[in-house]
Amino acid sequence: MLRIACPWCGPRAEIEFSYGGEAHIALPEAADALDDAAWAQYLFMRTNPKGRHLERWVHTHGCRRWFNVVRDTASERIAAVYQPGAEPPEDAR
Amino acid sequence: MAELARDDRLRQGAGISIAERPARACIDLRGDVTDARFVHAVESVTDLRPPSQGLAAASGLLASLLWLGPDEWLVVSETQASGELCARLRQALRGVHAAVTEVGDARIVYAVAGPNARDVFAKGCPLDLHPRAFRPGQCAQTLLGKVSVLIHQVGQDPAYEVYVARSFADYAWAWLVTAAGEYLDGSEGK
Amino acid sequence: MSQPNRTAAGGRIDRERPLSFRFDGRHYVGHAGDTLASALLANDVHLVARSFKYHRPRGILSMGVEEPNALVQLGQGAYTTPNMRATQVELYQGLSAQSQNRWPSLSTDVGAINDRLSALLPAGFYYKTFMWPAALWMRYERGIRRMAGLGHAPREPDPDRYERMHAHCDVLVVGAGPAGLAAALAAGRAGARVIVADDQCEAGGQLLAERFEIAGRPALAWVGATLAELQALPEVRLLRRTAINAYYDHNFLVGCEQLPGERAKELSTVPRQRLWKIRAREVVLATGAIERPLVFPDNDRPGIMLAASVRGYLNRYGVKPGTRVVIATAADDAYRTALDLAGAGASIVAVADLRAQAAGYLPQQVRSRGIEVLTGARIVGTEGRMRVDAVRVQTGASRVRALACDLLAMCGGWMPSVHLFSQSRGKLEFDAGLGAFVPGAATQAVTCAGMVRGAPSLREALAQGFQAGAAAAARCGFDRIAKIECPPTLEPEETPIDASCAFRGTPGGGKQFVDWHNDVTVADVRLAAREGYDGIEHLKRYTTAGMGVDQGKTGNLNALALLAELRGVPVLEIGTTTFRPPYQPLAFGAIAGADSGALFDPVRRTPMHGWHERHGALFEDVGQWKRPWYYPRPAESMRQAVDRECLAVRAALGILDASTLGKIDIQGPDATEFIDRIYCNSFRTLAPGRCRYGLMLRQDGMVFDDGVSARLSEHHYLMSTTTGGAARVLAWLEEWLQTEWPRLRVYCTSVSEQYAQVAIAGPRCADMLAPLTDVKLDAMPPMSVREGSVAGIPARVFRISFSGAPGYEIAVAAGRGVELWTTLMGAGERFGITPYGTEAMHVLRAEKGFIIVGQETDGTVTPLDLGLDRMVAADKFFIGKRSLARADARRTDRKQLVGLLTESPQTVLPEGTQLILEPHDFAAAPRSPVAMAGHVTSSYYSANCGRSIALALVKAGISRLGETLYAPLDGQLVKVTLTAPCFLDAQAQVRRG
Amino acid sequence: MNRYSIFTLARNALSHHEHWQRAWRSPEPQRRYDVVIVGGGGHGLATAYYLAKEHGVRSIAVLERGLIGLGNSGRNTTIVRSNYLWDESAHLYEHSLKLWEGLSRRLNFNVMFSQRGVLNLAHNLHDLRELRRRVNANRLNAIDSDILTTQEVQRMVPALNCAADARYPVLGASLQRRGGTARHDAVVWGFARAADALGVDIIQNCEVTAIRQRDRRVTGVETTRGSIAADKLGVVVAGHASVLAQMAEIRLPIESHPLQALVSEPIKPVLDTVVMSNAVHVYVSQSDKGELVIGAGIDAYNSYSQRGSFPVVEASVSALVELFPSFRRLKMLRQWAGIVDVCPDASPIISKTPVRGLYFNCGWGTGGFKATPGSGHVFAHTIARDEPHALNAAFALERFTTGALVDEHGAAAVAH
Ligand SMILES: Cc1cc2nc3c(=O)[nH]c(=O)nc-3n(C[C@H](O)[C@H](O)[C@H](O)COP(=O)(O)OP(=O)(O)OC[C@H]3O[C@@H](n4cnc5c(N)ncnc54)[C@H](O)[C@@H]3O)c2cc1C
Ligand SMILES: NC(=O)c1ccc[n+]([C@@H]2O[C@H](COP(=O)([O-])OP(=O)(O)OC[C@H]3O[C@@H](n4cnc5c(N)ncnc54)[C@H](O)[C@@H]3O)[C@@H](O)[C@H]2O)c1
Ligand SMILES: Cc1cc2nc3c(=O)[nH]c(=O)nc-3n(C[C@H](O)[C@H](O)[C@H](O)COP(=O)(O)O)c2cc1C
Ligand SMILES: [Zn+2]
Repeated sequence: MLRIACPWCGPRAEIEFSYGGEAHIALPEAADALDDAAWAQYLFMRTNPKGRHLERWVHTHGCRRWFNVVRDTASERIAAVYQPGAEPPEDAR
Repeated sequence: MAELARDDRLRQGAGISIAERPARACIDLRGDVTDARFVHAVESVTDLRPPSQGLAAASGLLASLLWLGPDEWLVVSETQASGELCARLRQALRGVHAAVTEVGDARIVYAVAGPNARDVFAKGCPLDLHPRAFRPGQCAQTLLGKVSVLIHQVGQDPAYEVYVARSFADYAWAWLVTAAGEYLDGSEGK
Repeated sequence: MSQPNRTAAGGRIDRERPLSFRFDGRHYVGHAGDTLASALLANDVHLVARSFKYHRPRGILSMGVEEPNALVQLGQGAYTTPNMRATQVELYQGLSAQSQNRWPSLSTDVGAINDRLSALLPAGFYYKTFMWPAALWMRYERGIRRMAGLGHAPREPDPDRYERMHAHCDVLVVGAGPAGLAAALAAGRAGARVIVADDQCEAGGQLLAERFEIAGRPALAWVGATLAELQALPEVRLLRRTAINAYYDHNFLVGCEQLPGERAKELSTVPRQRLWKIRAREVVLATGAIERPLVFPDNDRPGIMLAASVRGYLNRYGVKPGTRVVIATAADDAYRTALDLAGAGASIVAVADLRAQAAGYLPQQVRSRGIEVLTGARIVGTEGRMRVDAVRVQTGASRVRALACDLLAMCGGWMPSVHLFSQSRGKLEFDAGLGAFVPGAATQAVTCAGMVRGAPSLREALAQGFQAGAAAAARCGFDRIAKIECPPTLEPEETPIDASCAFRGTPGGGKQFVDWHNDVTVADVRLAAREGYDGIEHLKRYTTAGMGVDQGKTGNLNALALLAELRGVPVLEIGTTTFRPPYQPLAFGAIAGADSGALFDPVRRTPMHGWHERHGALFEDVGQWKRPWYYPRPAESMRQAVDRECLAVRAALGILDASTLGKIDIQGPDATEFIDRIYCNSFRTLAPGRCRYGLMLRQDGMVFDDGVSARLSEHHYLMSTTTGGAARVLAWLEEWLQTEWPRLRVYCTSVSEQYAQVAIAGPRCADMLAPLTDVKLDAMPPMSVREGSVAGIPARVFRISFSGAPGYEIAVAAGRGVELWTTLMGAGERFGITPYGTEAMHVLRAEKGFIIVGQETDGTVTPLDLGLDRMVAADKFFIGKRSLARADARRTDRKQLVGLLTESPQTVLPEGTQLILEPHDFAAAPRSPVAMAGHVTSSYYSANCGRSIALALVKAGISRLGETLYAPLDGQLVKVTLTAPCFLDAQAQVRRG
Repeated sequence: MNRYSIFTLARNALSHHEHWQRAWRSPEPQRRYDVVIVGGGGHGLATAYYLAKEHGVRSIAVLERGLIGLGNSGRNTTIVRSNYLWDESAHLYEHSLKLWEGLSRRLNFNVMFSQRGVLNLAHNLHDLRELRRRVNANRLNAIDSDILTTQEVQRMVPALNCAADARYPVLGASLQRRGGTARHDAVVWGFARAADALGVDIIQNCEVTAIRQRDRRVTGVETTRGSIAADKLGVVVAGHASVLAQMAEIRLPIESHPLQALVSEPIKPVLDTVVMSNAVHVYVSQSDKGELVIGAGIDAYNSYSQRGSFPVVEASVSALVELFPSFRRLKMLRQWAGIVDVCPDASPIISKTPVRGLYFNCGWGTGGFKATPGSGHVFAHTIARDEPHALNAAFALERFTTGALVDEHGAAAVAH
């Protein structure tokens, strides 16, 4: 079971959180102008890397805040947590 | 069924006691702690500054402010009428981007205390409640069994108050009583 | 009763407390402190089991968790438990156990025919046979299944209790042998929060089995003193009988504590087992080692045991498992067994040392007692049907000697218990000296100490323990450690073992077992290698070596060493199979804990639940909620009750508990903007005090939730959601707000549980409500909301209706829900007020063609498919909008919502019925696919319509109104006509809400 | 190739089984092949087999990073059924089920396909409605499917708790009698041996590290055993699909998650049928060796670590003992995970790609074992003809652009 450091509540057990998929997939500004293929990229296509993954979590059973996590999908090591909208911290790149 | 049972069963064993607390005013308060107007308004009504740190609670004569999130608190009062407190907060917060929402009927509060209280929580709460990690006056939202709860440590002994959503209260009560089972036969806690 | 193999004195059993027990129906007596295995051996019972495949007679091989043979069915009735290791079952008064996998009896077992037929049953034989004739396979298989398996599952529900505990500590020490105790002491003294877990009933580990000394006194005195000190430290928790079974990521470990419940069933509050879920900052593994067996022909007879276990039975339990003993060894350690046994009066026939030389201190000691030591000696066979009675030994090329004996003790050296370390993702290294795997680089915060690292001596075990414990505590910030002196020990030097002797076996002869549990032999390994299953994982899966109940604890290393030799590569290159949890089999009950029955999943009830119950409601599960389904009167059928409820609503007055709907308070200057992005229809045109039905889509354009939302004031909304969607929708709103639109100034708060909500519907509802409320009902247009009081209770009154009948919904604080409900019931009495449940609610809304998310929709339905085009705003952004422009969403032959009328008004189609376009003769062509045109989503008898009605999703349905389709029903075809999805007052179509 | 039968077994017994040949060769990789299949799981090997058998392709290699069959093919709960909701899936899985029915004899390897029936339990009215919808659809698609009452379920599965007051009462079930289980390893080995006999090179310990292409056309692969040229490349690597896609500069709508499973200790027969419950989320059968094989849920987060998190096991085991209260005293023997490739619509991708000569077969997620022969069969067709078989036309990558998804989440029970 992972131990995730909520930026607000501190380290908590995985079961208090929900996973929100890959981070930094912003809603396209002018969605209507995108062609179907570009829209499909936004909707469905994911990096799904083996290794360092930037992803979103929400502290469902805690403060209900969303935040981003840098996690290695092969080792499960968490390198950093950071705020939504922010860039991942330098040392976790 | 369990509605009644909850009132009847003040469980008193050597290691643990569990009881339902009378309804109290609970207000969900949202706002921006970096906005001095917000802080001031809340202070003017409650005499308390909304804590900005996770796990923190502020308690005064009128009310307590339990931290729920970086922009969310539970204002709790056993002495003030909920509607009145709400109105005063809304009044004070006029013109400030904030939200004051009555949620007292949405919560049931249980008091859990005694030397085995931590053992009981440990059966379904992943939080570390050891005195080195969690102290009187602190509060945290977490899981108890399969439901979200807010745990507030109110005493050293230790004593806690557990806030649970109304429709999950029967479950939480049954859960607590079951978990406490082995400590109710008079045996001492560890 | 006599215990022939019990020594006169010694051991840690309580000779004052005899315990009687039964095995296979026979009565025996043992002592408190015995295990079932030691008590059986005390009574000279060696034959305890039949093997898995060949049904060979088997005895007790070992003394602990690694035992592959001595598995028994323990207890009776609801308490019976299969596959219990006799070596771990603590004896209790009245214990009753049975041998397994034999028929009719342990000594006469018909299944033993397999041993005779074994030439036909090599590894993987079933892949090569049983294919002809095809029809017989299922019959063969039934036979195979009957042969397989070991013990029996209980037939009754388990009456025992189980508990689970979360625990947190700075340092978790696994194993309470000398290394573990030393680690715990060092960390505990430093002030760290320590948990020490050991799977045995007593701390001490290997010391319990030995006659070692520490600081000039018996080692167990040191153990006692250490335990006393640990127990006095407030932050140290000692868990006995607790196997740590799993080591997951982020230093999360799971263990299982066996509570002495077997003996105290009457105490129903005492759980049988307690699962420990431990989050440790640092872990010290001091899990010791397992003795390695030797491979030679017929190495599995009862009376062939691991040498250290033999010594353990003697020293710990006061049991001498044999009187004439041959010892076969590749290591010095077995000479201790020879010395201890000889000291206890057994006769040591010979020590057969596989090594060319045995010149160390211990062999010297043995020789000096006049015991014959053969070096370079191979075991080439054993004799004895139900128990070994002779061992055939060959030294070099000399003649084979048969040594008569009643016990053969073997030792192939030690295999460190690296299971948990490997589970932690630690790398293993191969220690050539030990001939076994040892921990290498760690990837989590874990260190190893003692035999698990291959530390050969007690001195090193202690030193490593102290060091590991102190260092772990220091890393947690507890570095003010009083200097710890490692107590001195006196130990002889040992000469190196020759691990290569252990696995090689002897060409020819009988079966040479590598894996006792799954009956895997050297020949099986060779066959697998020959057929190309020569990677370790293929070897395992082809031969099943290591897949048994012992998970290869005794056998795996020999199997892979053998494979390495066959392939001519180093053992390290072969690698191990993956170590997986659990370290010891773990009861499902312990994993589930107390989460059963009512605690399996919360049941949610509305504030008025008690009233519904008292008034005869039957309930429907909707998510976790119990909702009144219908309220049958005595002798009423479901249909009659629902008809009555439906008629009452349209004719007079009905009342429904609507409390379960989700309610979200949304406020802030940007609330309107936000809601407009969430719903596909527009809300900015909604005036304060008014309500609107809203539809929410996912980003892929599919309907996600719906509900009526009220604009309470300029910047304040109350959104309602479906019952099942309440939490999901709030999470959805927060997700968008926090991650995509953090600049929108909006706060969302769940008030679902704050309010009890009651719907009243029917032509008389205003008549009833008006006198009770200060809200001016006449001044309330449809789809509006007012604050006021009802029956003296502060309330919000909505003029909305989900039934199409005139209606109001009234929300009051949840604590006053019952008061509101009963007042309304009283006031409504003269109007014939009728409580109705979800079934009637469904019928009523279907009469008007209102959808239910999750019933008319299934995640593949767009608003256009539902004919709700008008709700899809063209002039704004909303979530899911772009997806509606995709090619597939615009297909004209998509499934669309329509109404259905059956030819006969009495026929009610079952929901889920599929529809076809043309009549089809199923009897004539039962096996050919028939194209489907759609399916029935909702279907009821409508008393108000006087006929059955149904909603369906039908391909291109909207353009097909008036056409006829067919519903295959129990071999018949029912004709149905497509209509618009509204069956009542279609002209006076009330907008939903 | 040695033929396998009771007679050859008996003959070899006389010579102490010293004369069995390797089940498949262990060839050195050649420099080029007509078709290279990446991934030596059941699907990859079946693809190679059908390419050789039905499309006459002569030069085929299967490249496997480790040993064959140790991916999801070797770690799944082996449930085989075809009772899917939508026509597209129903036809594909039924095609596969039909191939299962003769597979042992065709491969001359007993894959122990056991049609012991698959039950899907319904615990509430919504379940029942969806179950009926699916059963009706199955029947019209000529797939055997029945609805059982609670009493009938109880009779079939005596150990199941069918009490009316259970937290999740059993209100009924659907039953596909032709469904069942097969021996996971045997399927892999059977296809490997049969493909090898047709000349397919199965190359183990050969990891593909790069995909070579020129002008958006495949030319070959780089591997840990050197570079290998190929005209066509079929990628069938399940959980690693995105990793391989990245090598070809393609993005897929796939996320990789751990899916956990566990087995009990072996016991005498107690459960004859496969029992699945969507609502409480667990599925269980008893293998021919006697252990209960139990499927858990996926971990919510992406991971390639082939282990999952304990809470998932807790949830599934709680559900298991809630359904079978007499199983509490039985013990978990082993627990593991596989990396499943989950598609947004819970349906597979069997498709050409923007790179010519490059084909992907993935997205089977938690339920592709049952499709092994069928998937291989249609994928071989797709590769050989450079166009999809009628049965996999709907499963092309384009569906994510057009929106024509085949959503098997909502109504098709647990996707296994
Ligand atoms: C726990 C669990 C339970 C399941 N239960 C069921 C069930 O009951 N019924 C059902 O139908 N399905 C089930 N499934 C799903 C099923 O197992 C899979 O869908 C199916 O086995 C996939 O087969 P495959 O051949 O595509 O993949 P795999 O067997 O995973 O084969 C892919 C192969 O590709 C190899 N590979 C990866 N990268 C490379 C590379 N770079 N170079 C070379 N080779 C590479 C891998 O090593 C692997 O051997 C389950 C899955 C799991 C994990
Ligand atoms: N000379 C030799 O070859 C030799 C051989 C064996 C033992 N020894 C002696 O044995 C001792 C080794 O000490 P040690 O402390 O390393 O090991 P140990 O065997 O004394 O202690 C290990 C303890 O850990 C327990 N354990 C193992 N796995 C566990 C798990 N997963 N969960 C809970 N408990 C678990 C065991 O039951 C045991 O009680 C020394 O005294 C050493 O001299 C020497
Ligand atoms: C259907 C099935 C049955 C299994 N039965 C057993 C078993 O009886 N004993 C065992 O040790 N493992 C059993 N396993 C698990 C394997 O040992 C192994 O854990 C699994 O294939 C995953 O491989 P890994 O653990 O090497 O990663 C079984 C696996 C499957 C798929
Ligand atoms: Zn938090």
